[in-house]
Amino acid sequence: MDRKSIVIRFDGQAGDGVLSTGQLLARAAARSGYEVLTQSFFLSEVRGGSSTFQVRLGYDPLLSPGERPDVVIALDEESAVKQSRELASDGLIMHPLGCDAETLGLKAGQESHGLDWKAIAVAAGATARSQNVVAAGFAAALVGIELGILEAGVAQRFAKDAAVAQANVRALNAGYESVTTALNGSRLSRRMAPSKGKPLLLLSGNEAVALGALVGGIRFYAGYPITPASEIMEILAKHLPRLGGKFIQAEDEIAALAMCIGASYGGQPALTATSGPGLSLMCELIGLAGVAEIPLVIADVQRAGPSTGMPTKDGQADLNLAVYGTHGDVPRAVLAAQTVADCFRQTIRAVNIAQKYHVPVILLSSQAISHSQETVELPNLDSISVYEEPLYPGPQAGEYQRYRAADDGMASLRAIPGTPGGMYRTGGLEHDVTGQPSADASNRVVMVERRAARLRAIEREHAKQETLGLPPNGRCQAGIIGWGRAASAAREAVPSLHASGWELGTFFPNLLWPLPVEPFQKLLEAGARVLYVCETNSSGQLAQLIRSQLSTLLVAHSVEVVSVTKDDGTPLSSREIQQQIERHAVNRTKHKSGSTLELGDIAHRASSEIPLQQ
Amino acid sequence: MDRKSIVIRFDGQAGDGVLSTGQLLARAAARSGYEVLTQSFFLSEVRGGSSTFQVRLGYDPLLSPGERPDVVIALDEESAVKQSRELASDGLIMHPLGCDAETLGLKAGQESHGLDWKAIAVAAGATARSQNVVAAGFAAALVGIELGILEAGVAQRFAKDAAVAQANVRALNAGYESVTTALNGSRLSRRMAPSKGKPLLLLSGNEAVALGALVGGIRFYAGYPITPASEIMEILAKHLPRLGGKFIQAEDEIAALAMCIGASYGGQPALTATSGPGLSLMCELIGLAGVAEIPLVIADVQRAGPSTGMPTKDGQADLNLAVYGTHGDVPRAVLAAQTVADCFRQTIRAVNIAQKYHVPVILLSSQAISHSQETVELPNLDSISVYEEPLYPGPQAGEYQRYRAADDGMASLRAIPGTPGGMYRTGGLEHDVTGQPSADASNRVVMVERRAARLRAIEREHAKQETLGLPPNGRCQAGIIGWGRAASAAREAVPSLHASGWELGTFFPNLLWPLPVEPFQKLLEAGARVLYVCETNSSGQLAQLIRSQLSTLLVAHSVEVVSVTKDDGTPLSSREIQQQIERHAVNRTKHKSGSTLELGDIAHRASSEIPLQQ
Amino acid sequence: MSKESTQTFRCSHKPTWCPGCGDYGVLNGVERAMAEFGRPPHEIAVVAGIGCSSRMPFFLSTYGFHAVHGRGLCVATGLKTARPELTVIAVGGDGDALAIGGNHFFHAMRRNVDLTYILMDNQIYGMTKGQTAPTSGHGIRTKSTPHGNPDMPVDPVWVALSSGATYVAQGLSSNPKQVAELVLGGLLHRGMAFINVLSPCVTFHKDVNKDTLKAASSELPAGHDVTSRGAALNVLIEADGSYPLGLIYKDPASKPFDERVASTFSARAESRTVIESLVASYA
Amino acid sequence: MSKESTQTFRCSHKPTWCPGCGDYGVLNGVERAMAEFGRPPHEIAVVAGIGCSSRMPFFLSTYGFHAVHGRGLCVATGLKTARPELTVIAVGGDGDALAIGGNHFFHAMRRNVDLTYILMDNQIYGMTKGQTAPTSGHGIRTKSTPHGNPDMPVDPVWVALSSGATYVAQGLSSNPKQVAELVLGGLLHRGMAFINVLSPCVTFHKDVNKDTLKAASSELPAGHDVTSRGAALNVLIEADGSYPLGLIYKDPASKPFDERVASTFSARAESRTVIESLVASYA
Ligand SMILES: Cc1ncc(C[n+]2csc(CCOP(=O)(O)OP(=O)(O)O)c2C)c(N)n1
Ligand SMILES: Cc1ncc(C[n+]2csc(CCOP(=O)(O)OP(=O)(O)O)c2C)c(N)n1
Ligand code: SF4
Ligand code: SF4
Ligand SMILES: [Mg+2]
Ligand SMILES: [Mg+2]
Repeated sequence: MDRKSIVIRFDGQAGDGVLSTGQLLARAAARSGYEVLTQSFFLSEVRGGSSTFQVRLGYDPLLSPGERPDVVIALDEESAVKQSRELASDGLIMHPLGCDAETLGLKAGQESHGLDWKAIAVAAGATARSQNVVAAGFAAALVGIELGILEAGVAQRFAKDAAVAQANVRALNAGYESVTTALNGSRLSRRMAPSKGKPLLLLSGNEAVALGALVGGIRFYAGYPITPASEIMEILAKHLPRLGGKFIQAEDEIAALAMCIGASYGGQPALTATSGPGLSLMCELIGLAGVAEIPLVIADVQRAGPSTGMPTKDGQADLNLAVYGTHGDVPRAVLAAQTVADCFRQTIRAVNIAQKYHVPVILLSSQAISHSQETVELPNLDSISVYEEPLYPGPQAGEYQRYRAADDGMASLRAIPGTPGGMYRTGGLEHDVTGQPSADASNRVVMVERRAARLRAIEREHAKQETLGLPPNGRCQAGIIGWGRAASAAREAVPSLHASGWELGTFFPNLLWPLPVEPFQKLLEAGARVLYVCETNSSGQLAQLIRSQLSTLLVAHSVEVVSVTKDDGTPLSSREIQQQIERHAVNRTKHKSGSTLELGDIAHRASSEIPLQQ
Repeated sequence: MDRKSIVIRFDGQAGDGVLSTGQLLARAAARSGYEVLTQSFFLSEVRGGSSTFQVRLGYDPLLSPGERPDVVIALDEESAVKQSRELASDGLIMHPLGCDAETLGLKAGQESHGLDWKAIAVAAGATARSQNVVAAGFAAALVGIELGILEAGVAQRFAKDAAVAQANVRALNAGYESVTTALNGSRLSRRMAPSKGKPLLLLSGNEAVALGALVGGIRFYAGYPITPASEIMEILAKHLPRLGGKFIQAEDEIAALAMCIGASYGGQPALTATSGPGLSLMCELIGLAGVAEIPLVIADVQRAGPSTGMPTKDGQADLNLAVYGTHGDVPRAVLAAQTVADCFRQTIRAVNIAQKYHVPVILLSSQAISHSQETVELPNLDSISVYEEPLYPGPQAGEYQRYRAADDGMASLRAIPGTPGGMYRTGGLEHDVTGQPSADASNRVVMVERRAARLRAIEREHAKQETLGLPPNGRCQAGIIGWGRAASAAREAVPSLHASGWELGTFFPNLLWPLPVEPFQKLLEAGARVLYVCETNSSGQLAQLIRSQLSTLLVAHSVEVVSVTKDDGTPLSSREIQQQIERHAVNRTKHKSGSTLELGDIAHRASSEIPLQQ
Repeated sequence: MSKESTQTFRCSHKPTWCPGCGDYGVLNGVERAMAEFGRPPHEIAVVAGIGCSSRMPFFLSTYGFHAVHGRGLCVATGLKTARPELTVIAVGGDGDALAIGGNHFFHAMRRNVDLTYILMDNQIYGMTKGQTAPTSGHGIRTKSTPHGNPDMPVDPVWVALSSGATYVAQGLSSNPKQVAELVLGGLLHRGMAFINVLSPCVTFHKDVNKDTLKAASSELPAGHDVTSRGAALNVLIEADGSYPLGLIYKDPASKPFDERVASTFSARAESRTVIESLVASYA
Repeated sequence: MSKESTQTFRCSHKPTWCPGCGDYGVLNGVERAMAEFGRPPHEIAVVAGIGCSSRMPFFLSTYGFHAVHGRGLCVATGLKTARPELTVIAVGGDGDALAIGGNHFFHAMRRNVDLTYILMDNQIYGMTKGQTAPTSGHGIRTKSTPHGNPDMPVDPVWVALSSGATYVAQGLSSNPKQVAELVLGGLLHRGMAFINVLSPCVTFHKDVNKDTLKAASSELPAGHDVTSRGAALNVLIEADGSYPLGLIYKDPASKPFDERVASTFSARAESRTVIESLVASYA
């Protein structure tokens, strides 16, 4: 069995419990030590309707939910018909009795079997509603997950009612056993070898952000619900009070961020979470936090915009807004998570940067990460470093100056309200070292430079935490760059690009602003003359940022920055990345051998490229 | 007399009527056919206090208010002392009796005389309050403006009360005559030769935007007051009703823009005006207008940000926000005015672009333009082209499709509510050709490309309206670029840069987004290897935009983009521009002859340059 | 009975609401009111914010605009002011109207633009799957208030009345006939007409449903004087938490926004002349 | 008489208001109230929005935060909620509170965080030089309503009361002593205390001044029951456009935001344990 991972998709009608089926399996797999990545598919328009949940499990960290399912478990005929079109070429589809390979239009190599999920549940002494537990048992047996682990999961889920729990455990067992009867030997080919890993946590991106916030020391949350970010708020609403923290559901996003600013001014690390529309509304206050030097974390769980866009679809097009969204020049940091584990780590990093440098930090996640679950190692809380902000301790010789000059662009000590001798006034007006308003030109120059230096200081500390990958010989012909979910897909694409002869340097930064310069410099020094920048948006936002920030380097090394993008509401996949890169390479060769390039055209296309066209 | 222009500064305490003095002189000069540029200086913090107004007049279009005053007319001693420090090296300062050259600390070559402004007014039968009219008369005589034209101005100003008007005309005459007694022959050296021009209009930038809006066809305004934009609203509040237009003072900027969207959806060309904080708040709705394809003009009269910043000071740091401010990728156009005349022309152009391409257009002005007055030729309304939007005429064969495919990125016909057969639903959700919501991936691809193509179509039409300047031989070594008020200063710097041996191409675009490519291409083809980009902000926003949009060109021609910037609340001046350019050139030569550049450093500095440092 | 058929106002797209959602009843009431009102669909525009309820424009055959969250009423204000000859209806949910859109609600009421505004009040955020809304009951547990809602519920009718609305009514989505009557009254009213419709979310807030709403509603006191703002306020005070149904207040002297300041510019002047003389004033 | 000297609360920066501005009186009243209240300046924070009135924090010796236009009350809400042991005062102008900040005003009142909010009501936008504000009189001509204000003025006291404020008072800036009393009452009140101070703009709205305000104000009816919301509403209805002065309403049973839901988490649990068990729940 050389299978490295398997993709199992559950499908049914709303109310069929497809989600819990998948979750039962996914959690059991995680507890068994498999790496797991789950994804649910939403239809944004119609309430109700069908519901799909996909579980991929394997031995090595998984970088995407996988494309075509190896196994489909359909709870009704409609779902079976729909999913049969998606099935892998050697896939197995399980459907309710009453439809066959023909109805499903299966091709040679694909396999299908019917099972009466409801009947099995009823026969086991549960109600027909437990058909989804039957399906979970079936799937577990199919891939080879231990029954006991699933039983524990079922017992936990129905912990409120012992009788129901027992009935469901029976349904589970019946499902588990039905594999033998339903399949004729073919089952073994779907079996995964036992995992050698330790039990893992199974978290969604939003759960990971919420946990990261708590671990990072966030003790204040104000927010306003929005898809796909709401769970962050919901989790913190539940748990902050247990930590002596505070939670407010605000009347809108502007109020939410203003409340966070108040709390943070008061010394409580504060976070809010939102999606694009909310971030757009927060622009004015981001500037306030920037000028007043208030630590702050905004988690932006991106969805396909612009405007309301496609709220349940994926996209990564808020980078421009995160970097540039407020009037005037203001320091801030922008981090992006690529995986669920990243959501946890980068949230903590965001809090640390905010508290250390007194800047607003925007953490970008996206729909595809927020609602998909991934296995994450149980974090060792002792090994996580959480920045402890030194504070103005109280009366000192000389007047307290909130904005006194500090070395190397570092922040100066904050006096937290309540501290004797530290009383100062501040806000959004340009101010002098004490915080008092000043419109004096020479003071202004000092303050502008103070803020610009902060950005440089963040870069200095954090650029080196971003790691560059180079082929063993240290040389490359091109670089592959990516951020957010697209970075995961790009990572996934690298082995097969290498296999087809590419010498690629890789750079998948979490820190996008200030953009880390040194890794790019090394990449170019290692020989990269093209940078392929992977992201799920239409204008190539990171590509443009790279062009704008690294112009001197690009000119010095004659580097072309090429956007690898898509913006159709689904995450850019590794296959698409590979295709685009290869197509570009072919065109490039053609151009090189033919007449000179129309440079105007290219320059122009840079700002308007469409998928597969550059 | 080879004087090409003269700078006269009036100074006094709040309530001294300094502003009206200056305005009387300025308007009379404009009526006499001089080119005039005025500027008032505010102190943002203290209400009351001193008040300064500067009038520059000359024969050729003036590009800046001038730096050191040739003449200061101080109504009180404090003002005299303050202004004496600013006086040109051969300047004249007029002060009230009681202080002398010594108190003022004048240097050789500078001249001062005392006059009792109040006594002259009273002697002429007016009250002491008319001292400012006396001062206006004095100044007019000094530069050689006809008394009659001033008399008409005074009569107009006091039209409500004939007796007061007469008394003031007498005060004016007395002031006019006092030149002979007060100065001893030196007066002639300040005299301007009579202007040969026709009478000109005298407008502030905000007045010009308001007039441009009305001429351009704007018939709906909703807005919220903010310095320095409020006058646009105040003028339109007054005049729109007379044109059958509508005006609403909204509860905030978000409401204002939403109301404009409603009016424009209803077929009325709509505009709102604001400053940075308001633009920040409008980001979400800009995206809505972009997706729903609603024509819209937002005039952003920039002030020194970020956040509340220095509200009465100048700055041009909202370009990033104007170009990138909303989540997701969305088409829009950004125009910037460089002069008052530009405010008029570019507002009309903004309306035309909005109505033709169905996009939001952001028109950038700034504090320094908004409140300074400049002479403008009386526009010939017949020669101004105002776009007449073709509309869906009513029932046609086939369903009406608001977003039907249109050639070359053009907009498709709008059905205005009230039109039979055109009923459609739209909004901020991704939609299909009819406007109905759609989260379908293939539909999405079409719509994303539709919006991107719109941007290309705007560039196609409008790039050619932006003119490049090249030395007579068509070759240059560097290009000087600028936008907004800084472009005027850059224009002013060009002759002396040429004189000191620079071969410069010049490009001062009004259209900043989509960034016009061809002129840049020509500039580089003409030999420019450095682009000096002049703007009043700290991060070099246009420079970064150029780097991001023209990367391929820059790489192909090995071009360095250098920021010429300042961000201290006052507009970048021609002298500062020249200094920075020359300093850069010196450093560059040094570097060239020495060891190789530290590229990382430079790349990094690009994102954090400070004045005079790159 | 209708002047136009209700079918005229139904568009080809089927509502995407959950089966059983209260908003179906509101849609039905709106269609009936439109039919009775008698204007053709192209002379009507329906503007909404964001939320389940705010999807309504997509299910009607009129012009429709689905703005962003909380701003529907502003878009409607701009549209109606710019195009007074149209009939403009605004719709939204309780979150849309009273959380993010609360300020616009307040100012729209007092501005008294001639709009009809229908709020579908389900006491929850339906679209985002069940968080506390401004109208949610005190103490209730929702996804965003797992320990209970600390806030007291807002009464939209009270807010409308006290912000200066000139037509204020309340109905139940389970009674589309009454909704239709109240909406029709709003369409006929000159000025801002506000109709709060209690319209349950059957998916994310099952505790507040057709039956509980019906049980908690009350009739207006006999002889209630709808033209008296004081009497209307009193109805609310007396209602003591129950939902009084029907037309609660109508200012017979309502002057819509446009007419509140006597304008000397009622006739549209020749633009060219006006602009020329304005330009000349800067000479 | 005072527990601390009013000097303690004066900072070294002289107010930048126009000579004669009503806000001086409010500042004076606030300083007196602080002195009487007796907490040292470092335990007090004053938070404002943007406007002339909102500059107040810069003239006091306490901690101060000058937020952005309309959002001061939200910043104050965050600060007080995060740091309940501080005394937090919010201040703002009529535009700040009721135009751009209207929604936050409404929600802050009903949320009942233990804040004291002082509105300096000059019926105009002072800072931006004289445009119509929500409290401006109907029909008046200002820079932004050259043909007359179409809107009816908002009564901040009414809005506060009807949004659920638990302490509502009104004073005149020309009577700093009364302002001090009302503010002190607010500081002592547990929950949101709202004090509207009529504080004229002598530069951009001369028609509304010390004298006209004084003339238009009224005393509370004898025996007014400040603990009755109904009586308070009645005072406003009876006031008929005049400004009743003094403490209009105080809910003796006011429960501030934090206490409105019985929390089982009153004692701060050991963070480490809580977080560990939460993390483990995802295993
Ligand atoms: C600026 C912004 N914030 C948040 C959201 C997310 N959102 C969509 S609808 C909604 C609230 C829905 O509640 P309600 O208005 O009561 O409508 P319902 O769905 O209950 O009919 C929210 C918070 C959004 N779309 N835009
Ligand atoms: C977002 C935003 N919009 C507008 C402004 C401009 N602005 C500053 S203060 C103000 C209103 C001032 O009125 P008010 O709140 O009544 O305070 P006052 O000056 O009268 O005391 C306005 C509109 C701003 N600073 N920010
Ligand atoms: S979620 Fe609730 S409000 Fe939304 S459509 Fe379903 S039932 Fe209606
Ligand atoms: S402008 Fe008016 S409100 Fe502002 S400081 Fe002057 S008097 Fe006071
Ligand atoms: Mg709702
Ligand atoms: Mg005010």
